[in-house]
Amino acid sequence: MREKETTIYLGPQHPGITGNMMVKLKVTGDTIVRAETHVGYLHRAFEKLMEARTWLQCFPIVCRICVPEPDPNEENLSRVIEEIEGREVPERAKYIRVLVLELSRLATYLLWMGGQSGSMGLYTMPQWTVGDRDYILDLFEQLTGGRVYHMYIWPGGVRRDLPEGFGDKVLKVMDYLEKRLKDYDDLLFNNALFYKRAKGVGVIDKNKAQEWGVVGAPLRGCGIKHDVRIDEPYEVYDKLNFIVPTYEGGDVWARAMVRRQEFEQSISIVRQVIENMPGGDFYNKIPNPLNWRVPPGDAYVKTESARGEFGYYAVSDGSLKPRRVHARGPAYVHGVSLLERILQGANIADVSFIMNSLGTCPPEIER
Amino acid sequence: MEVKLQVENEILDKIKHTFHSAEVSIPRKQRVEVKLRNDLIHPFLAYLKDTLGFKHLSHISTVDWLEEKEIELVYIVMNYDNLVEVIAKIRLDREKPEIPTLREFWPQVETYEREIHEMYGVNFLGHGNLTDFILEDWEGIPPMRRDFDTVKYAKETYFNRPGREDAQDVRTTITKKSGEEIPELAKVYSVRHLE
Amino acid sequence: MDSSTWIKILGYIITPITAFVVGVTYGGIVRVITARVQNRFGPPITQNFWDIIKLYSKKTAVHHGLMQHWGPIFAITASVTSLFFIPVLKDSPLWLNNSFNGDIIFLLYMMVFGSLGMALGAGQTGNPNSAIGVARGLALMVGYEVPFVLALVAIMIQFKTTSIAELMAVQDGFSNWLIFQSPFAFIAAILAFLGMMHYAPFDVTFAPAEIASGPASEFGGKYLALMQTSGSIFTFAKLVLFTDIFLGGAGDLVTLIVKTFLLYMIPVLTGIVNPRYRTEQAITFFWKWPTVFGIIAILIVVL
Amino acid sequence: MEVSYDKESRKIVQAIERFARKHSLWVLAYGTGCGAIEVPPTMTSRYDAERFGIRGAATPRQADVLLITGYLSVKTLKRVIRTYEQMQDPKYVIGFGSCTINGGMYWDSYNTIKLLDMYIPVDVYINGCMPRPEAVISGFIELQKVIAEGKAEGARKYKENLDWYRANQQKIIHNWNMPDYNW
Repeated sequence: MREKETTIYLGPQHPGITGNMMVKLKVTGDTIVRAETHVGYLHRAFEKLMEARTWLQCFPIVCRICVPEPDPNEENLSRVIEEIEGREVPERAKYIRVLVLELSRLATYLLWMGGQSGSMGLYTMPQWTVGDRDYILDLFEQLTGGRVYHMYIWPGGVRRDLPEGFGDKVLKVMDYLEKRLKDYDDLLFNNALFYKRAKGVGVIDKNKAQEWGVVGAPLRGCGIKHDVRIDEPYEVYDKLNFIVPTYEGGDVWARAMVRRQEFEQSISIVRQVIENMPGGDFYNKIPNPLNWRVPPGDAYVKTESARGEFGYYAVSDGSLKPRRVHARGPAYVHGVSLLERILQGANIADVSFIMNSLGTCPPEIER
Repeated sequence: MEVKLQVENEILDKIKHTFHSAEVSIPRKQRVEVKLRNDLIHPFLAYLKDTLGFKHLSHISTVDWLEEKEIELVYIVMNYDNLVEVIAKIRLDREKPEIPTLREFWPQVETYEREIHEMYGVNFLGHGNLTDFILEDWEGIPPMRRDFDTVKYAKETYFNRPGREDAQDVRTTITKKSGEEIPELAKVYSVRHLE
Repeated sequence: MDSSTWIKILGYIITPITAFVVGVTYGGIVRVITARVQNRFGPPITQNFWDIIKLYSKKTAVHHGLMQHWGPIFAITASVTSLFFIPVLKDSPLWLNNSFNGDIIFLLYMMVFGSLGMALGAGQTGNPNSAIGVARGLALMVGYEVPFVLALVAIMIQFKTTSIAELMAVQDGFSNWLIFQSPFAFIAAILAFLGMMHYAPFDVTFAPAEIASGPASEFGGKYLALMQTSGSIFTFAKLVLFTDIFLGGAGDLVTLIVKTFLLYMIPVLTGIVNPRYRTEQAITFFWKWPTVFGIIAILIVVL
Repeated sequence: MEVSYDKESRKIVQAIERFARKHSLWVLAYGTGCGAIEVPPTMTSRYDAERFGIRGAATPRQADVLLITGYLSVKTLKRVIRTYEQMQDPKYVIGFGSCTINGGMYWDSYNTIKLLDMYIPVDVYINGCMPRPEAVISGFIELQKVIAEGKAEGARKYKENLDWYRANQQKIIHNWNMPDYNW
């Protein structure tokens, strides 16, 4: 049979697409010949808006850059301001920041587990994990007042101290999640069908991974051990014990297993943080936010978000407002150029599967 | 302190030795900042990538220096072996910003350059695919340039819901609480937008 | 006309209606069971009725050509006709019993007919998702028809009959059910049944994350309502067929409902905890163990 | 389809129709903005919107409700209009989040629309940035009330004032290459 090349538009309205973007596929039969990503459906011009707002007014904006996990953005902007300004952060604030970052990582992984299994038709898993994610969101709500957007990490520390008895609540949730992880294992990670679907799909070439700009779990899924938390320890990550898991293969399966191991590590980090939480100040006072001039200078900081290296480049010209704040999300590379590359030769059935495993997050691509 | 920055100093020496005109500094641990002549960026990044092992392109950013009539391109590359990041900066003429593409070094540069072309109007020679990336059917000056007034554009283009009569400026409240005057710039901002 | 004819005509009316009601209610119960497994409360059992009524009450229904009209109509014709030839209850004057020699073979064709009609209808919509969905559905059908036919052939050889009524007559008494008399044929057939019901892991045809909703992508409003009606009737028809062939049929409605419901739970519960196969993996699955079991069943009978 | 019932039976039919429409709201799976992050919690085990008959629909042809989850960029607006026009009547639109009401925190952005109801008719607004799942569900219940009263007439409004809506839409979508709204 002579196979004809047809064009398929996946998205922007498509249940399999993570968020609002489009993948244009040229296919013969079931095999993808060429993939082209189209983004920009979520462009809100954040970087432009930030240039018109004072430094502190930027915080409600940055947390909306990546909707599933806003905290690395706040962390990045705080750190970039602190680095330009040379501001110190109290020890307790650093611990609280790590707590918030790790909780947000757990929440994101739970959402990812749901997305990954939903994209291959296992609809029980998202029901479980997204429901369990709400326990973490409840913690956030008590801590910061917001479910999704927190605006909690500020330059100089965090906005509020931990409420009374918060540590015990966190530990309770961690115990629960650890218990649930066994169920997740049974349903997803030890499922023979998941292995069959995921093994050998969406392979990233190990030798090319670094050059292609792969970061985070996909990079560790190629067997390359890199994690910003270890490469360039920020906050108090150098004082905590955790391992960075790696898997060989570079396929969806390896990425999933890396994330699953990191889930356990994050739980352990949260426990260590609660255990070692020092007393003292949680906040270094900043000047009147309306009249706060950050000295001229520029800095690039990065954070390990749940999907990989999240970098911020900020320039201050000494005025009340930032000259430029540029966010570099992992999805910018993963969701566009890398996705186009590894979709070549894949099956149509795996597009959404691969997109999920790369952690594609459109709002972060176009900001 | 000096001992700690050994790797950074080595890189600094190598760069200085190869590119005499480059201004190199070490802002902090794991960072090396390089200011370059425009035409040197291509060989410089080639040198970093092929000789010094800076394989990972973290970021390409752009800053519009309206007052100085220049557009600054910032390349951030990282070496996974010694974990140092080099921040390379070049400045282009704002009227006619042009620079050869870097597509052959890193494939993902394509999207960065497409975005910068779209948002700042920087022309990347030899790129070949400088089509719409984020915006669609955009007319007029590139939106991220500082002389583009987004408020004016938004007011002219979109419908706005009329505000409430009793709307109060939140700045007045904050100022009252902290006991300070509203700075001039913030005042301008508030007056212009609240009318 | 004598009273038996009237009863028969009444049967022709009541059977599809019962099938529809039972099929839709099963759908509602399945949604509740799924919800409970998934840690939530779930919709009311009547939910599927409201869905279908709402779809029928849609004011507009866009179509892209004549075949799109015919697709759902083919489907519903095929399901109702299949139902007419499956004895719903044993020896009942009211419930249809149109069994004749060779009706198993007739049903094998009839059950495919609806899908083909759907395929034609979906093909005309011009939606690439529909086209892929149809291709997948037909490929999957090729997959599960093989063990299914093998199982039926084994049974037909074993009991030297091609009539469902005669098969039902063979299985009086619990121990005489075909599930015990020819277990290999049953295994092959039940695995094929998993594919037939389009629950995970064999739901490639309607996979939302991959191809929107497959063949039905362009069907909205009344077309979708017709398809759902047809689907409910067809589900019931298939369940009754399997009950008749393997579980000894049913003498009264309660037994029938218990048996069909238990049978229905097999694909449903499998579906809740499994992701879906890719198309080629699904076909490979069917051509491996189910086919082997089917062949074993035939060999046992022949040798 | 207009069938000439007598008054009483038409009333009964209408009541059944409204009841069914009210209790079966299929939401189009289209995450148009950042509000899409609160849709999974709404739909899944904790808040379980399926209790009210709310579930997802994969394609616009099958959907009843278009949930505009937050701001719309100009590029998305074009797709949303197309999607809305593909949906089958009766159809409803829920504006989700402050940014659909007055632009919210994107009031000065050059790429997002500020007033959703100038471009497509909106039946119910849910405010907040972002609205919690409880708010989303309460918005849906509000929509159910509107449907039960027979006041959810957005689609008819759109048909009658098509020229006005078109003019607004074409004001910001420069390259208008979409098929006509003819159903």
